[in-house]
Amino acid sequence: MAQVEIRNIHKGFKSGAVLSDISLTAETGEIVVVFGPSGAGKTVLLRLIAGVEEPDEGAIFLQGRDVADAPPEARGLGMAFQNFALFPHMSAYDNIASALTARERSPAIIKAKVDNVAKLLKISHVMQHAPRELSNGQKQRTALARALVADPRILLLDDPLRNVDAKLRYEMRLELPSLLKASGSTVLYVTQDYKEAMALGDKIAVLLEGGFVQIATPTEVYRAPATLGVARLFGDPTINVIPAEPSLRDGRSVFDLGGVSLSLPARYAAVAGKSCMLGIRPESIIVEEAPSAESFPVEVVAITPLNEKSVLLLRTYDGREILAAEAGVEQSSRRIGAACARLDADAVLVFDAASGRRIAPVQS
Amino acid sequence: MTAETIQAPRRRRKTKLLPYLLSLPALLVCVGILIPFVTAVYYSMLRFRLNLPAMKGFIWFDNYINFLSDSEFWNTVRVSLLYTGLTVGVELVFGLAIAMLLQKQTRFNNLASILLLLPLMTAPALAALMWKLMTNPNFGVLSYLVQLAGVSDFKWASAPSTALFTVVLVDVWVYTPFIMILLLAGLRSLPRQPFEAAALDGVPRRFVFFRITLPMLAPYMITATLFRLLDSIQQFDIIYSMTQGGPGNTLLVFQVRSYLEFYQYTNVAKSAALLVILWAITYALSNIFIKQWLKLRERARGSA
Amino acid sequence: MEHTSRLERIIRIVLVALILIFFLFPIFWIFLMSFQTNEDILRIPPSPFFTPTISNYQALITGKLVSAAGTLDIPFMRNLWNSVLLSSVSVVIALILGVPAAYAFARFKFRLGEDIAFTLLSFRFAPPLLVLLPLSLYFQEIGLTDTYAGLIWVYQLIALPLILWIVRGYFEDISPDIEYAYRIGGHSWWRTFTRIAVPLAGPGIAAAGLLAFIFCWNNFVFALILASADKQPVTVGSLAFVTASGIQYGQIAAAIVLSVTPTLAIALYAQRYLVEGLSLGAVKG
Amino acid sequence: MSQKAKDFFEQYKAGKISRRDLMLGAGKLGISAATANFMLNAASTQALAADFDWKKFKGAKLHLLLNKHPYADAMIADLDNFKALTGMEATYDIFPEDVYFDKVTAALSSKSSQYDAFMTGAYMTWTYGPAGWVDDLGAYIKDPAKTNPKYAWDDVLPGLRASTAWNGVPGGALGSADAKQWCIPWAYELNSIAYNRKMYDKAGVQPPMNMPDLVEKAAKLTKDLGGPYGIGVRGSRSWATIHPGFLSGYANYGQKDLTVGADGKLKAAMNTAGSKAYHKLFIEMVQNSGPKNWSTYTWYQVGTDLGAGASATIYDADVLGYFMDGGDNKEKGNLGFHAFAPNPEAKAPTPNIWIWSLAMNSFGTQKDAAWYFMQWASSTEHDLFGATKTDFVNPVRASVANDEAFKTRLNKSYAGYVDQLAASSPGAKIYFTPQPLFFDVTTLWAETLQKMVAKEVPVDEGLDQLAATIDKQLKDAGLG
Repeated sequence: MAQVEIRNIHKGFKSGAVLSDISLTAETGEIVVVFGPSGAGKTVLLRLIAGVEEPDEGAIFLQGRDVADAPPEARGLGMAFQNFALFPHMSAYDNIASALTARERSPAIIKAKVDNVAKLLKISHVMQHAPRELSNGQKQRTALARALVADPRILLLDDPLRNVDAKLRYEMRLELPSLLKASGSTVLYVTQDYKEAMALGDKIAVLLEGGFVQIATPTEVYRAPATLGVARLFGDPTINVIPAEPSLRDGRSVFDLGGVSLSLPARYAAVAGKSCMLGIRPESIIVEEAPSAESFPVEVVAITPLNEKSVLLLRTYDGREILAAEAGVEQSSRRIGAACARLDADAVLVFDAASGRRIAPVQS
Repeated sequence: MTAETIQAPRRRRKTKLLPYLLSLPALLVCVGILIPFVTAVYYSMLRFRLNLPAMKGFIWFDNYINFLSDSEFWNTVRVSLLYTGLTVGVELVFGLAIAMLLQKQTRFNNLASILLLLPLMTAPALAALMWKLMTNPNFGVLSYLVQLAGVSDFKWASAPSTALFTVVLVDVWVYTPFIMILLLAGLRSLPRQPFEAAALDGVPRRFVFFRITLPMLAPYMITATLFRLLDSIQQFDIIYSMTQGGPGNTLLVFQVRSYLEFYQYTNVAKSAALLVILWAITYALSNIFIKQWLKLRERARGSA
Repeated sequence: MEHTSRLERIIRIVLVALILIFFLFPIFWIFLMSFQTNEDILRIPPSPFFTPTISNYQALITGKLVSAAGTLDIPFMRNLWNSVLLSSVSVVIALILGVPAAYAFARFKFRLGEDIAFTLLSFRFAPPLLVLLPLSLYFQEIGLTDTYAGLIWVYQLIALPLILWIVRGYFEDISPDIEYAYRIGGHSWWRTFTRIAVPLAGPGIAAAGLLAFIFCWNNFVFALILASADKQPVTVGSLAFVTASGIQYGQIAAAIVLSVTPTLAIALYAQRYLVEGLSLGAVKG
Repeated sequence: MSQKAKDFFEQYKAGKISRRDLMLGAGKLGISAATANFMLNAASTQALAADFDWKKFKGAKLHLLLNKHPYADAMIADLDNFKALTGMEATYDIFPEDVYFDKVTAALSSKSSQYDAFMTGAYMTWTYGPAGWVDDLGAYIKDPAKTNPKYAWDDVLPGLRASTAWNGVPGGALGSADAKQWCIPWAYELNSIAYNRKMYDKAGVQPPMNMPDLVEKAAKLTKDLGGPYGIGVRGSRSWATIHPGFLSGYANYGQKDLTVGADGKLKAAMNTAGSKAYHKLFIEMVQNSGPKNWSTYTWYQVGTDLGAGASATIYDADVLGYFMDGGDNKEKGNLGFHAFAPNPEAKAPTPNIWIWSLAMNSFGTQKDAAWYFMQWASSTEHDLFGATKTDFVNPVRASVANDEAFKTRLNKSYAGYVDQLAASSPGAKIYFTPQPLFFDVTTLWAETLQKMVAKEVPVDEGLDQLAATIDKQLKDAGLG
C-alpha cells in the first residue's frame, strides 16, 4: 500500500492554475524529492497533502485513506516549513514538544522523545532558547526536530535547507539521508537544488509548470532527462544545448560542430533529419592538447574553478561557446588559448526542438 | 484508475462556514445598529414633532428641499466645514512641525512624545471643561494671562468673534498629538538613503523638505487628515460642553444642531434629516479614506 | 542632520519646550486647581501659590458635600465606578466578539468577507447621533433603558470597529505557516487560534484593547443620551458639580483629575502599545 | 438616640444654633442628614397621617427624576418622612440643569416607565402635554378617593395654579376653564433685583428704580468698583436667557412675545417699536456692564458671581440672591433684595415666574402611588417644612407664605427679602404665550439677543428678522 497517493490533482488560484493533473505515489520508507524551480507549485503540492489547502479536483490518499474531509490535524503528518515557521513565543523545547502534546498526555514520554530527537539533531543545548535566540542552523534543526519527533508515517519537508548557509547545507545534505531513513517515514521532500534532490531522493519527481515531467530515480533523471527542461535543471555547470538537424551518413546521425562533422552512435540513427536540440553535459566534453580523429579545434577562453571541478569556457571556430568540465582544480597544464575538444558521444542527449522531449537515446 | 478518483473532492463544510461563524457575532451586534439607522432615514421623510402629534405625516423629501432655502441650514454647513477645515489644517501643520522636531530618536524626544500623548487621553468633554475653567473671565488663568499681554477684552468662547477660535484651540489641544504620533511613526519609518544622498549633494533643506520628505510622507498625511476630517465634521463633545452651539449660531455644527432639534424642540424629523445629510458627507469621505487606507496598508505590508 | 548648528539646537529645544508647555499646562493647572478651595480659585489675579487642601477630593471620595443646605450626596465615585464597569466590560466583550472576527477577515478570503469587514469599519465613521437618537426611542421597547447591558451594547460601536481595525492587521502579519505548523502537529483549529494566533497578536490585541478602553472611557455623547444618573460615567457626571451655593470649581477640577487619571496612567504605563496601536491602527492596519 | 443628640435638636428648635451647625453637629454625632431632617419633621408627618390611608401603596417603589436644585435638595432631605408616612420606597436620579431637560425628553420620548414622577417647569408641559407624555392631574385632585381631604389645593397661590394649567390650544389662556392641570406647583421663583449692599454703598448708589436707571447705575458700578461688573443676567443660547429678568422687564413695558389672532393663529410680536426700545436698553446694559462671557451665562454663573463678589447686581430669580446671601459665599450677608418695575410708567413689578412643579409620567406603571408622592411633596406640611427648615423659600401655598415663623426667619437673616416678595408677587405670573414651539421661539430669541449684544446685527433689523423667522416656523408647524 502506498503511503501517499495523489490522483489527478488540480489546483488553481485567482492568478491561474498552479497544478494540473498531478499524480504521485510514495511507498513506505521512500524518500520522494519533489524538484522544480521556484513557482512550479511544489509548496502548493505539499500544502495540499498537509491539508492546509484543498484541491479543486482529484483526490489524496494517505495510507490508503481518502483525506478530503480530514483537517490538517487529523492527517498524522510531520511537516517542516521552508521558513521554519517556529512559534516565536515558545522555547525550542516547546516548539518540538508541540507536535506531541495533542496526542500524548504523559510529560515524561514527551520529554524523552524531545530529548531524543534533540540529541539526534545536536540541539540539546539550546532547548530552552526562544527561536529568536537561535542561529539559522539551529532554527532549521528545531523545525526538523518538530517534524520528526512524533515519528510520523509521512513526513513533508518543504525546502528545509533553503534558508541556511552553504556550509550547513552541505553538512545537512550528508546527514539527512541517514536521518530520514532511520525514521522509517515516507518522506516528500521539496527542493529546488538538484544536488540536494540527487543526494536525498530515492525518487525525484520533477515539477515544471504545474505538472510532473519526470518521476524517476536520481541517476535516471540525470542520465536520461525526460525533457530538455529537466536536463537544464540538473547539472552544474548546466548542460550545453546545441541546435542541430543531424543528417544520416553511413547509418549514423551526423551533425556539425565547430566546422567538424561529428557522428553519433548507431542508436541515435532515428533522429536524423529532425530538428533537434543536442544536450551535451560539460563533463562529456574532453579537452585535449593534441587533435585526434573525432576532435574539433576550440579556443579556451576562460577557466573557472567550481566546487571540485574546473569549468572551461570554450569557443569553437564558428563562434559558439560551450562549457566543459574537468575533475580536479589543479589543472596547471591547462592554458588559455588554442586546444582541441572531443565528445563522449554516448552521453549525448537529443531532444525534439519543438516539444523539448528527449528522442534519443530511447529508454530501454 | 478507479472511478472514484474522478469525482470532485468533498468540501470540508466546516472550513467554509468557519469565517462566517467567527465574524457573525460581531456583525450581529452591530446590525442592531442598522435598524435605528433605517428609522432615522424614514423619520427624515416625515413631518414629525413629538409635541405636535396631530400633524405627523409622510412628506417625502420636503425636509431636505426646505433646507435648500434655509439660511440656518447653510449656516450649519458653513460652520461645520469651517470648523473641520480649521481644526484639520492647524493640526496637520502643527502635528507635522512637532513630528519633525522630535524625529531624531533621543531619550528626550521620546519622553516628549509620550508626554504629548496626554491631551489625547483626556476625554474631549472634560478637556472642554478644563479650558472652560481656564478661560473663565473672572478667575481663568488664560484670561488673566491674555490680559497681562495687553488684550483687555478677549472673551474666548463667549463672543462670536472668538468662539470658533476657542473651540478650535481645544480641538487642536486634544487632537494634534494624534496627528503628531502618526506622522512621527511615518517619519521614522522613511528610508534614510534619499536623505543621506541629498545631504551629501548639499541639497538645500527647504528643497529636501518639499521634494523628498513631503512626498514620501504624503500617504501618512492623507490618512491622518482623513481620519481627523471624519471625526472633526462630527464634532459634538467639545462644542456642546463649551457653548452648546452658541453664542448666537456661531458654533451650530451638524451634531449639536440635531441634538438641539431633537431634545429642545422635539423636532424629530428635522433632526433626522440633518443627521442623514451628515452621514452622507461622512460616508463619501470615509469611502475615500478606507480606499486610501487599504492602499497604504498594502504598501506597508509589501515593504515589511 | 549632523550639520545642525548650535543656534539651531537651541531653537529646537526652545520650541519643544514651548510645545510641551502648551500641551501640558492645562493638565498641570487643573491639577493645581483641584487642591484649592473655591475662594482660592476665585482670587483675582490667579496665583499658583496657595495652601493646598484635599477637601475637594475628600468630598468626591466620601460622596458627601457639606453645604448650607446640609450634607449632599454626590455620586461621583459611583460615576467613576460606572466608567470602569462600562469601559472594561465593553472592551472585554468587544475583544471576545472582535478578535475572532478580525481573525476571520485576516485569514480567510470568503464570500462577502470584505463587505462585512467594510460594514463593520464604516460604523467607526457613522455620526453617533444618527444611531443614538432613533435608538433612544426604541430603548424602552427592547427593555434596555437604564441598563448597563444597553449601554455596553451601544459602546460596541466605539470598541468593536477599533479592535477589528487594529487586530486584523496584526493577524495578517502572522505567517499562516506558523499556524499550519501547529495544526499539522495535531492541534485543532480552535487550539491553534488560542495558543498560537492570539498570543502572537498579543501586542496588537493589547494595544487595541487599551485604545478601545480609553475611547470608551472618554465617550460623552452615548452616555449623555442613554444613561440615567446611577449608570452614567464620569464624563457626564463631571457636569454635575453645581450646587445650591454655586459652582464648586475646586470639585470640578478634582473630578476632572480623578476622571482623567486612569487614561493618563494607561497612557504613561503602556505608551509603547498605544503609540503602536494608534499608528498601526491608522496607517498599517 | 443619645441624650446628647436630643439636647442638640432641642437647642436648634429653641433657635440657639443655626441649621448649618445643627447638621454639622448631627454629623459628628453619627446622625445622617436625612435622619436629622426626619427627626425635625416627624411631628408634622404624624399630623398629616390623620384621616387618610397613606399606607395604601405600602411597599411600592417609586423612582423620581430630579434636577440638581436647592429645592430638590430640600425635598430629598425630607424624603425619609415620606417613606415613613407611606411605607413606600422612593429613589431618584438627579441631573444638573445643563442636561436635565434633555434627560426628561429622552426618558419621555422613549415612553420609558422608569420614572414615576419628575420635576419640571410649566413651559415644558407645553411640550409634554400635547405629546401625551404627562397626565392631567385635575382628575386626581378632584378624586376624594385618591387625595387627602386636607390637601387644600385652593391654598396654592391662584396665579401658580393657573400658570400650570393649559387647555393645549396654542395661544390659549393659562388657567382657562377647559385647562388641564399638567403639573402641580411645588416651589417657584420670581425675577427681581438682588444687589451687593457693600458695593452699592461704596459706589454711592441706591437700588435702581427702573430700567434706564439700572442701565445707568450698572455702568457706574462697573466703572467705579474697578473689578466687579455692574449687572449679572443670563445669556446662554437657551430659553433660560429669555424667561428671567429679560421677560419680566419686557412684560413690564407691556410687550408680548406672540399675539393670537382672531382666527387663533399666532404671530411674533418682538418687532414692535416698544419691544425694540426695550431690547436696546437691555442690550446696552449687557454690553456696558454685563459679564464678559455673558453668552455662556446660566443662572449658576449669575449666582456664583454675585456670591463671589464678582458682580454688583443681578436681575434674575429672587431665590438666587437668597442662596448667595448664605452658605459659605464670600458675600454672605452683604446682599440686598429689591422689587423692580423696569418701566418708569409701570405701577408695579411684573415678574415672570418660573414654577418648579411636579408632573406625572403618563407611561408610569404606578400612577396612584406616584400621585401620593406628588401630594405629599406639595402638601402644606412639606411646604412649611421646606420654608422654615430648609431653603424652600417662595412657598407656593398662601398659608405657608403668611406663616409667621417663616417670615421671621427670613427677615432675620435676609434683609428685605420678604418685602421684595410681598411687593413682587401680586404681579407675578407667566408672561409667555403657551404654545408648543416655546423652545424654538425662545432659543431663537436668545440667539438673536446674543447676536445683537455682539453687534453682529443692529437691534431693529435683528428683531425684524427674528419675527420673520418665528412666523415662518409657526406657519410650518401649522400654528401661524
